[in-house]
Order: sequence, then structure tokens, then C-alpha cells
Amino acid sequence: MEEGGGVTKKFLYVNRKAPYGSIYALESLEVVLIGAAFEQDVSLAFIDDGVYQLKKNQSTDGIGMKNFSPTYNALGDYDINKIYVDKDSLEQRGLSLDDLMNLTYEDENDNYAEKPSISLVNSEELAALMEQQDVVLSF
Amino acid sequence: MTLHIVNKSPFETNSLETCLRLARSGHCVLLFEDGVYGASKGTRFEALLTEAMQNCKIHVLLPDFEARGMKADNLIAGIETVDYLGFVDLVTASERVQSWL
Amino acid sequence: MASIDVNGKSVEVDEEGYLVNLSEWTQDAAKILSAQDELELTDNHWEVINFLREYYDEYQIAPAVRVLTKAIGKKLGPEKGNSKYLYELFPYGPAKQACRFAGLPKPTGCV
Amino acid sequence: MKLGIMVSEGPYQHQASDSAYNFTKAALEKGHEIFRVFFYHDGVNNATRLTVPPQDDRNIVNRWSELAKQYDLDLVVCIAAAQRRGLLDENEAKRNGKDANNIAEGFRISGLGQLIEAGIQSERLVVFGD
Repeated sequence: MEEGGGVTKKFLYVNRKAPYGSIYALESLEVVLIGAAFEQDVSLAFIDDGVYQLKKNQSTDGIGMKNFSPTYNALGDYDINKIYVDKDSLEQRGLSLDDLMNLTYEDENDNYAEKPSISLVNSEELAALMEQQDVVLSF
Repeated sequence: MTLHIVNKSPFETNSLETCLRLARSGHCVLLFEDGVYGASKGTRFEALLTEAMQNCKIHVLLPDFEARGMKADNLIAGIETVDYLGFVDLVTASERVQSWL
Repeated sequence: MASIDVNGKSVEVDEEGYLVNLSEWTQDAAKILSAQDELELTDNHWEVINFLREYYDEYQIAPAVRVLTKAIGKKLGPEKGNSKYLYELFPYGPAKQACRFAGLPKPTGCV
Repeated sequence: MKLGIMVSEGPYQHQASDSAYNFTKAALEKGHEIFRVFFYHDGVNNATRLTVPPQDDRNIVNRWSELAKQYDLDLVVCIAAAQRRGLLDENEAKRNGKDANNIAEGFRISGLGQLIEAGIQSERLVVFGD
């Protein structure tokens, strides 16, 4: 699908909220999936409680809400593979990369090798990343 | 230059702290809505703000500050006030706006 | 609320013919829904329907058409991984029609 | 300059929609162009014409409608968020078999792509929310 009139901008989706407690996380993911059709240069950042969105083993049976965490695994199919997790936020919460879902994508330029989508970044790297963006959508 | 806009009281969430951690030298920060509480003198965040002002310019949306019973002389020294027109100018003078919800 | 009769069991569908309760989906329900569109489901249709159901089961979303096309191409071969093929099978579009037969949620009409 | 606005909170519950309105109005007064105001999350509730605030309070919905009329603003409500929260125009009511619609004058319901387009077309995008 060709959208957006040929302009490519750098879009950053900033996720700072935990899932389930409010709908921000779920509806952010919906924007990311729809936005993928516009073929922009998309990055996702998970900061503060946003890192909880990527926690593995989410199970919502007991709260009667849809578990949307499996959908993050589909991001690779949507060519979204630049997922940045703020290292400070993760560590402050007693978590490490092993506690997060293993999100991957297939690299078309490397014989469809499966590669990790998540990068852990420190404050300086994250600040530098933010400074490269044209559009910052906050959730 | 990035304009960071913070609408949360620092006592409620860590939006302001994370914002200041990730803001780079030369960036601007605007405190508005409940975020204005971070701009008042004598809170436990005053030192954080004062330190941040060595690298960043900090503004407060005066209508929001005044609505909450505070006046310009309650501001931490060095924080500048703007009205909505000034808010617009800050946006257009920046390259991008990052909202710290 | 409208309903369809699946082997004597009444299954609710909405105004546009999507199942109200996704858990009520059966292969027979898919056959009845497709018959209403005057379409007979062949093995080729079932490949796509089954793929959609597996995709939904794994990721909790219906794939966008281009994602579906790419994935079908990878799984079933390039001659099937194109929108022409999918639209020939599902004239009202793989997103709407195939998802309806497959018992997936109704697309919101989002783009 | 061409600006885009996103409003992520409902009226009255949170100040975000007031801030967005005051900002939008100030930008227009300064002669800037507002490419689009996009209402998402509970922000879609800014578009219900069924609100009845007390007379001594601001009417947030009418205020948007009037601004839209005055400046020919494009006020877009996200369809997916709107469906969840019971906000419908005539077409959507029909498509979903509902017996009423409630969208206020000056707003239109459309897809999330409109937000992405606003990001692409606007020179700055400002998000107001909680």
C-alpha cells in the first residue's frame, strides 16, 4: 500500500505506560500496526513503565481482558524491527532482557536470517536517537 | 532543538525526571498542567531543576501556574514564563516536540 | 440480531455477517457464510482461512493484507503470494471476506 | 507553520483537551495553519454532541465545533477508538446496527492513518494527553 505521498519521515513511538492499567499501551500498538502501511522510518522506544509492555509470560485469564502481548511478536512481519528499551528503566524495575519477549524479524538483506528486534540503550544513546526524529508520538 | 513538554506533577509520576535525564544540552522544557508544580520554589525537586537549567532552558505556562494559586515570584529563579502564544512560539522554534505523558 | 443456522444450532452474526462470538466458529459455519456470498470453499480457500486462523491464534490480530500476502507467499509459494490470487479467491477482499469466513474479528476500517 | 495536534484524553476528566484547545486557538491567532486535530484514546469523547455541561462551565464540545467552523479545521476522530467508546456517526451506526449516532458538528470519523498522515504533513506534531 502506498500512502503518505512519497515522503519518508522518522517516526518515534514513545511508550511509557504499563499494559492493562490503561488502554494507552494497546491503542499505541494499534497505531504502530496501521502506521506500518505508510512505509515511514519507524522506531519504538519503551521507557519507564512502558518496558512492562514487553514482559514475557503475560496471562490475562484472571482479569477478563484480552492478552495483546503476542501481537508484539507480529511487529517483525510489519517491518518494524527497531525497538529500543531504556536500560535504566528496565534495571530500576529489577528486570533484564531475559524477562522480555524475544522479538525478532527476518532480515531480507541477509537471506531472511532471524535477528533480534530489541536493543537495550543507555540514556545517552536514547537521547541521541530521539534527536534524530521528525515526529514523536507519545503514549 | 527539541521542545519537551511535561504535564505531570513530579510528585505524581517520574515524567519530569525521565525528561530531564533524556533532554540534551540546548533543549527546551515547558512545564504545563500539573507539571507546573515542578517549577515552584522550595520543593524537593528544586535542585534537580536548578541543575537541569545549566544545560536546558525551562519554561512554565503561566496560566496553569496561576490557576493553581501560584505567582511568578513563586518560581525557581531562572525559569521563564510563557502564555499560550509563547507556547506556540516554543513549538515553532523547535525541531520536534516530545510530550512526556 | 441476525443469525445463521449451523447444523441446527443458531449462531449470531452482526449486520455485516461477522460472527458475534468468535468461539462459535466451526468449519461448517465458514461454509454457510461463504454460501451466503455464493462462494464454494475449495482447498485453496481453506489454505488461506486456516492460515488466518493460525496467524490470529499466534498473534491475536488479523494480518494486514500485505503481511498476509508475504506470509502466504512464503508458506504456500510465490504463485499464491500475491494480491491478485487472494482477490480471485475472495472477491470482497482477503481482509474483510476471508476474515469473516475464518471467524476473526471484524476489521475496524482503520486506514 | 503547519501544525498537527493529537488529543488523547476526554473532555472534563483531564485538562489535556483544554490545553489542546487553548494551544490550537493561540496557534490559529498567530496565523499558523492547523493541518488536523486528531482525537484518539478517550479523546474521541470530545466529539459527542450529547454532552450537557452546567451553564456556568465551558462547553468543550461546542467550543471545538465553533473553532472548526471559524477556521475550517479538520477535526478527526479515530474510528477504532470511537467504536470502543460508543461514538458513532450515521454511517457507522448503520454499519454496526446501532439505533443512534452522536457525533458533533465539525468532527468526522476516520481511520488511524489520518494520524500518521498528520505526522507526515505537519511540520510539528504536538500530543496532549495523560
